[in-house]
Amino acid sequence: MGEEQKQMLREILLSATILGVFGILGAALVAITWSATEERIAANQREMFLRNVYKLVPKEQVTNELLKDVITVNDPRLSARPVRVYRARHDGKPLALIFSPVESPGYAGPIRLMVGIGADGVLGGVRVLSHQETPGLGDKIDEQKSDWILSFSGKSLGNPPVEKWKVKKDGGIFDQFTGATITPRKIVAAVKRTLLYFQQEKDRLFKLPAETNPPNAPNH
Amino acid sequence: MSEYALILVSTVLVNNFVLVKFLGLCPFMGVSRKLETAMGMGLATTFVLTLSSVASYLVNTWMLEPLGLEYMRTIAFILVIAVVVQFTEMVMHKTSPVLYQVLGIFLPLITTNCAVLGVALLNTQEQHNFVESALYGFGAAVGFSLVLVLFAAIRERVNVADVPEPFKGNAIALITAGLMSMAFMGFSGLVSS
Amino acid sequence: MITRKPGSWDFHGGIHRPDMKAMSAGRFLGKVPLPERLVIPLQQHIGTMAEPLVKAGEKVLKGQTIARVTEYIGASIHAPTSGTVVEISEQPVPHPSGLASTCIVLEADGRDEWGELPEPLPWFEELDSSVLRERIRWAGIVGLGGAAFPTSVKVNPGPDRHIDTLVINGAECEPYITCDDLLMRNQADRIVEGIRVLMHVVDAGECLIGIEDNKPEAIAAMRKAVAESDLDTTRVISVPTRYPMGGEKQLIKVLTGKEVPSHGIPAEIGVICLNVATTAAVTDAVMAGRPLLSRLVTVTGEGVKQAGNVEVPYGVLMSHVIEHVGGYSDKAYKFILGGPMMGFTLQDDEVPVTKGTNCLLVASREEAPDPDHALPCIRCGKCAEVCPAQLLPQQLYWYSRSKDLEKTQEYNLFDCIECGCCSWVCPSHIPLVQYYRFAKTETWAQEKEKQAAEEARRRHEARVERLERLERERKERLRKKKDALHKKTADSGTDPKKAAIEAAMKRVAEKKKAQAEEQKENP
Amino acid sequence: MIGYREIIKEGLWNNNQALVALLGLCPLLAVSNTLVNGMGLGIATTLVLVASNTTVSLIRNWVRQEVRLPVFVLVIASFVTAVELSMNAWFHDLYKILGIFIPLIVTNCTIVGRAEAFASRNNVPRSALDGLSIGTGFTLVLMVLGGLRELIGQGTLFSGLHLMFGEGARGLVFSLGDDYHGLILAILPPGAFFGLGLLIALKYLIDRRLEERAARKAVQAEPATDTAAAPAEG
Amino acid sequence: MKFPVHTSPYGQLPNSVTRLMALVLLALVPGVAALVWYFGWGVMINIVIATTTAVAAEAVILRLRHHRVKRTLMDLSAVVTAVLLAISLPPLLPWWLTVLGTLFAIVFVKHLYGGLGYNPFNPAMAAYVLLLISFPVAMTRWLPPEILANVQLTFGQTLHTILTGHLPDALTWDAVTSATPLDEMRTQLEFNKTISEIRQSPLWGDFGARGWEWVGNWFLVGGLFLLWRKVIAWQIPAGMLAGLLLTAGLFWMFDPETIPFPGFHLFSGGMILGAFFIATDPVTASTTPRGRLIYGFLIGMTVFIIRTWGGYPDAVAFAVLLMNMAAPTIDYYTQPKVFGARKEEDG
Amino acid sequence: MIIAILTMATLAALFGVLLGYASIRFKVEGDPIADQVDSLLPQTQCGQCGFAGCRPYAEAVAAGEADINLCAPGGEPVMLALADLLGKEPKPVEVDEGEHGIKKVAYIHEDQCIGCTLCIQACPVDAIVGAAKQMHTVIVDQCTGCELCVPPCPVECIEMVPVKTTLGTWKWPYPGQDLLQKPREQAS
Ligand SMILES: Cc1cc2nc3c(=O)[nH]c(=O)nc-3n(C[C@H](O)[C@H](O)[C@H](O)COP(=O)(O)O)c2cc1C
Ligand SMILES: Cc1cc2nc3c(=O)[nH]c(=O)nc-3n(C[C@H](O)[C@H](O)[C@H](O)COP(=O)(O)O)c2cc1C
Ligand SMILES: Cc1cc2nc3c(=O)[nH]c(=O)nc-3n(C[C@H](O)[C@H](O)[C@H](O)COP(=O)(O)O)c2cc1C
Ligand SMILES: Cc1cc2nc3c(=O)[nH]c(=O)nc-3n(C[C@H](O)[C@H](O)[C@H](O)CO)c2cc1C
Ligand code: SF4
Ligand code: SF4
Ligand code: SF4
Ligand code: SF4
Ligand code: FES
Repeated sequence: MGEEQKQMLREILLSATILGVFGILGAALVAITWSATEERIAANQREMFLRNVYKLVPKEQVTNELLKDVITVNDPRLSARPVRVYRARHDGKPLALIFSPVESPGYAGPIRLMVGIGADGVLGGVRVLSHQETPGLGDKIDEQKSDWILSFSGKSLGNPPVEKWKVKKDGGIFDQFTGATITPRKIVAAVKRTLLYFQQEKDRLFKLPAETNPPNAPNH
Repeated sequence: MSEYALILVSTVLVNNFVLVKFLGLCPFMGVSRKLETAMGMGLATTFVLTLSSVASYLVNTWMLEPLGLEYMRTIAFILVIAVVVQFTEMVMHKTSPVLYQVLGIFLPLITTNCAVLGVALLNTQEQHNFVESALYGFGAAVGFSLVLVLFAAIRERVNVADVPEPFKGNAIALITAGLMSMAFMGFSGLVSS
Repeated sequence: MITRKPGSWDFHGGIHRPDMKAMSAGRFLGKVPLPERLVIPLQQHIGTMAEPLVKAGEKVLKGQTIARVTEYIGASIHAPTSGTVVEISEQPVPHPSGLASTCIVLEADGRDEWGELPEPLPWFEELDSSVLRERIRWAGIVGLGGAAFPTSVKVNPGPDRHIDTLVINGAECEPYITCDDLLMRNQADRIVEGIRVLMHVVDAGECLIGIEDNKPEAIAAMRKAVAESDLDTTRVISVPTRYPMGGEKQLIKVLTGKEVPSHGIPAEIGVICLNVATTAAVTDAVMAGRPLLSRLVTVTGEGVKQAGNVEVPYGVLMSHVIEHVGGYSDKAYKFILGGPMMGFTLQDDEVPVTKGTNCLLVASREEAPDPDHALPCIRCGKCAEVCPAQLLPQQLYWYSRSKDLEKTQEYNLFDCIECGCCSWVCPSHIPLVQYYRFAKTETWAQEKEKQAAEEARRRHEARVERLERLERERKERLRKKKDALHKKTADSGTDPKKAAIEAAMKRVAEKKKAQAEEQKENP
Repeated sequence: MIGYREIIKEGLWNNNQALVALLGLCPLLAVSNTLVNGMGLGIATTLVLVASNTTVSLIRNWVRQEVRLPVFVLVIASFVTAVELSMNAWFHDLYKILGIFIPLIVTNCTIVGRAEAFASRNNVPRSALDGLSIGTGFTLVLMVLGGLRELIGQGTLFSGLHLMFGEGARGLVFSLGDDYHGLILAILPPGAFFGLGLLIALKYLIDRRLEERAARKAVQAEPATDTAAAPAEG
Repeated sequence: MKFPVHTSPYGQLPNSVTRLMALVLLALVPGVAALVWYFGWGVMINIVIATTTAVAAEAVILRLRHHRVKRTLMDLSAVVTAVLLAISLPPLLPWWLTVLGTLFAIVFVKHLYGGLGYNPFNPAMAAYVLLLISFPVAMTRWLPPEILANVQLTFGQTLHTILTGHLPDALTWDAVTSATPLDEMRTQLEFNKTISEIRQSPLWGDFGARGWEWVGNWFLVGGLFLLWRKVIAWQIPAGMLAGLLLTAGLFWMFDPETIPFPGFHLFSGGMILGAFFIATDPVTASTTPRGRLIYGFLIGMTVFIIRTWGGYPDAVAFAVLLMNMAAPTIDYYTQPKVFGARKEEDG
Repeated sequence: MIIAILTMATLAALFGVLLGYASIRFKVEGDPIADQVDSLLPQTQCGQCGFAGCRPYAEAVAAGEADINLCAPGGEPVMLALADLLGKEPKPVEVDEGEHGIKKVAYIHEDQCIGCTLCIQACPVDAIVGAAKQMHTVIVDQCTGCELCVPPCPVECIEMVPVKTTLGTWKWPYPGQDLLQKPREQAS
């Protein structure tokens, strides 16, 4: 090895050391922060999730640990992407299923829904987890913006009848927004799809063994 | 197959990174004074973005996720990007001096282009697989280059227009970008409906 | 392609503008009587300015060479009449700048006495073309169709170019002008004779004479003269009347179907194009041994009492010419040299007619209205539709306007023939050609500046190097001396010359600073 | 070396990164759809800026040329992640809304730019102050732009304030009334571009007005003696 | 003698911007008349509102910028912009939206760039898009053509609606307005109806949608007039129609039951108006001959794509803006071959 | 936590190796930017920029140490060209345009010249000829108008005279607002 090459190697090692040191320092900073916030973040996420969930199932009746009783289904009848199903039980008896996220195309991008269905097939409710609809038009599906999404609560496949699961403009019973029919239309369809799936698969869904390693908290 | 085409259409037109998603705006405003430079920047970005999108996918799936280090994503990705940029520069310098001369000056700029980090992060957020990640990065870069070149051509014209004094320069450029973004809204809904 | 008839091709664009030729067509008002004083500019042609061969007070005879160019591109100047040189001085000349330039001022003695002339060469066919070219050069012939480019240069395409076609330009497409028309009607033989000479000089296989179809008399006269001559590969072709049919490139395209290459000259495609009057001047030089001393000039427009064509020796002041035809009418408003499309206005008629002067158009207000207030370009593309050079005038305009000279080059500014079609049609009334002229001259100037800068850098570097070398040598000598004497020498270390320069530079800087501060203090 | 006063003035106005340097545009335009969002991201950015400027200034003499940029990036990325995690822990809702733009603070060109241009050449207090003033300038623009867009686009101001200050802040939300339907364009992407363009033009106008006033003052002050002019300077 | 000097050429074709704009306005007359005939007085009222606003706004700006007010207003370009915007708007649009749109067009899109000739985007279309995006409800309240209408608004009622934003008592929007043919087609297609089923509806006429097709025809007359007077270049309308018909025709051949037939596209919405009056706006269009063909073609194609798969039923405005954006680039790549261009320079 | 730190450190160190290698392997030789800048400068070598000639200024500009608006003889065109080359914002050049508009060259009043050769030594482009104790003359074509020879002259016999416009150097004016020139205006 020539003198030059030795020199070169020294330079390289020096650079590597400097960067390595800062890598360690940076990583340490982050790791410390992480360990300080980890629990809170998890709790936040759990809380946020449960806040939504308990709008769809009566909190007081749930006796099992919802977040541990989870399965994942991957069925095109339901959604293009895998859907987690959280199973609420009352003293071991099936109480409700929470599907999250059910994905539906929207007007401007995918809409992710959380759908809660009682064991009797009655909708506990529907919530929008995320969407990219137009502010002022399609975004009225957001609970913050209007009550529209609440209109699903208490509905089921027989109430109204299956053929009425449409927006009013198409001959159904659900309101559309003026100037924005597509968004509600898609959501109604997605909810209906979930109900149909529930009807067909509910027993199996309650019976499947829970996943052994349920995620800490759903984070969509 | 059509799914992949959809990713391309979506990233290039419907969810154009610059005009709709607001990523990579600094180079969009900064390197669009001349058409030729804009083309060079577009090319360089396309290369780096695709490569770093893939590389960060690999780091994420093979390193961070198995080790449970998702929270280190930002640091890991930015390091990866810096490596890719540097690496590109090296390779280019060695193998194609001509290309290097054209694109060389843009490479350092790309490190701080947030479209690059944005693509890496969005890839994990959208849970793209390998091919999807590559396409997503490529599409985003093509979309970036497309609007960059069009924008540069318009700016060359606007530069010699009789723009009122307070609006000369950046102000009118931003307004032009706004009008472009408005025009791009015409593509919304193309993919999902 | 080969089967197509000459004249059946077309060029892109062009305009139809009322030709207004009837005012002066076919009217010959004779030769202008010689005034007492002639002002003969030394720059009447493209190329290097001529150097006077005479001194003030010297007597000259008609036809005597009084100025000459030693460089290749240039044309001699002869005394248009006999008399005495009064002075050689700056005089106003017909130029758009209105500047003065060096002229020989001649006092005519009224005798119009010829000096010695070279022998006529009617047996030119036995002579080598170089002899004939020398004769043309001696005669000071330049293109009489517009650009005043030395004809001797043009008819020398170089050894590796073969000329197939001689194009004789009788189109005369500019409105108002009729001097070529008159020449063809009255002196067709002289033109045909010139063609014979030129065909021999450039060794062309055929000759095409292009004449716009609004000049039937000229066409007939030329056809007759050609038929009576022994020229069997020469054809007179009537071409449609459309401005700028007479443009060299356009006429060649229409007659031969060939396009003169961009940035190129016709000789590259085996064509040489000469104006009819130039051709006639060649006849005089070869067959009679007479230099170019005068030319036909159209005097027309509503601003003169009588329109027509006159023969004018160069050097005669234009005011004198106008007087000769009866003076200005009440409507005289603008004085245009050349036609209304490509000519330029003069502020003063006290300038001499030169070899390039083909028309004095004294226009009324209606004929040459004042320029309108220009609106911004609306990119309507009308200009591109009519541009015979197939350029994008609107883009050239945008970039000339913003002084982006590099971009104007990209859009082929130098292919613009300044025909004015674009300005004529522009709905926004933008003086487009003016922008191009500005951009062209500006580009040339910058080119020159760049060359000068390059030269300056070279010289500066050479100087620095020389100083360094001297410094080294001095040190070397010093060291040697030191070594030899083993004695310590006090060496200040700084080179006095360098110190001087540095001091000079510092002074300049200080001065500047002082000035700047001064200005700041009393703005 | 410039004084503290100038550092503040530069950061807030003369060299405002958003209005003058046109850096950090992505978060600026993306997150400025409401005032509160803008404020949230602005504060996060400012925190990172101060921390990174301070650190860079501390280590400026140890870092070799060829690894300078990567080291800076590494430092910045660490701080950003720390801020991100903290926000996730304590301002979870806001964190959700700002989304990807928090990690993207890393590539906010302003931060690298300040590290390179200022912190690596100045001492710690100066650098920290520079970070603070640049960050505040950036935050202010974010807030003004956010407020403008929010007001025009949906007719409210301070909506979402509770995300930062708890439920009690809900009452502070200002609204133009339910009848105002809003020019939705303002909160869409084009509105962001237009808004920033107009702010830049506005800054130009203000600057020119200030200049004119200064010029007028100078003319008026001319007859005054030197001693009279001096205190005005200090 | 002394003379004034200026540069050649001397004289000027009797032609001016004012004349061009006046011809455009003239050519719009038959189409506008047809619009009024089918859709009532609202169209006329909109034109008046927009024109007044445009001229006033332009005057104010010119004054602010110390330009010559009268002379510039004389070029009539603001009037053309205003009229084109007004006839793109729904006939009963509240007046303040018309005013807002016109202000945006004149102040923002035109004068921020320096006024006539400098704006890269079509002012009228930019304003239309602004309104469409911001006020989708109001902007989609179209009246049915007169033949199909069950309620006829009088001039007074129309004026009242425009000025207050509310219909006269006893009328509801549902009764007064109807979906445009393009909207109708989209909605029906979403129901998985086939084209032949959809065409049964009385909404459809002989080759397009009833009423609309005739409006299109009258605009076509005006457009041909402009072509004849050489106000517009033939390449843009030809390219645009070709772009639409070819793409639409191609897809229609493969799938005639879900892709509307080309004639439908041609005679519904703003296609004819767009092809002859809007895409041809010289200021914002491509300016080279080949570029204009491409520019037109791409607009036609984009219209089809957005109409068929995108979120907006009528896409002319968007397509025009999108190609305005591309026009400088198109120009750059389509410079014509100059006279005598050498072979090796061609590439 | 340890894993995290180790991973990052490894990654960073790896990166450091790469960069260190790159910095040595690909050291940029020479400064092509300075050459490009130099070629844009007018080469008057006047030092008005505060540097000892055009080349040093070019190097300073390329290194980012000098502003692009210091070359007075080059004026706005040169500043714009530099801005374009380096991608910087144009800055106004601080000279009054009128001065720079007209090019001047040195002229030595030969009857006063004492032949001290000081001016020759000052001229950066060797545009002055003459020998000691003899009359000196400026070669007009080579003089760049830098004025460096003026101050050294002990008898102040060097004057800067404007270069005259001739038919050959005349330029068409930029079309301004007043396209038409009335005869009376020209008279003045
Ligand atoms: C800018 C803009 C954004 C829109 N966003 C939505 C949206 O988010 N959701 C939606 O269903 N329709 C949206 N639309 C409307 C659709 O284009 C379509 O016209 C509408 O859904 C049809 O419904 P309608 O029959 O009630 O008019 C939007 C329209 C515009 C102009
Ligand atoms: C600067 C210049 C150089 C020319 N060089 C030549 C030449 O070398 N050979 C030649 O045959 N013609 C030459 N020409 C003549 C041109 O080909 C052309 O005939 C002349 O410019 C007159 O054409 P016009 O009146 O159409 O402008 C030159 C002309 C100009 C202006
Ligand atoms: C636009 C334009 C129009 C011209 N019209 C004529 C014309 O009508 N007759 C003519 O002889 N030359 C005309 N010329 C000059 C010719 O291009 C060419 O220079 C000339 O015929 C060459 O002959 P010469 O060198 O003998 O003058 C015109 C040039 C231009 C650029
Ligand atoms: C043929 C023609 C078409 C035009 N089309 C439009 C148009 O679509 N929109 C518009 O705002 N102005 C139009 N104008 C008017 C004018 O060009 C427009 O106001 C400019 O864009 C303003 O700079 C048109 C003018 C002409 C001559
Ligand atoms: S004719 Fe005039 S307005 Fe039309 S494009 Fe040409 S320069 Fe512009
Ligand atoms: S003057 Fe030049 S640009 Fe204009 S038409 Fe003639 S050749 Fe074309
Ligand atoms: S002669 Fe004088 S002014 Fe001219 S270059 Fe030499 S030093 Fe400069
Ligand atoms: S400095 Fe002056 S006196 Fe000395 S040689 Fe030069 S011109 Fe002559
Ligand atoms: S913030 Fe600079 S590129 Fe996004």
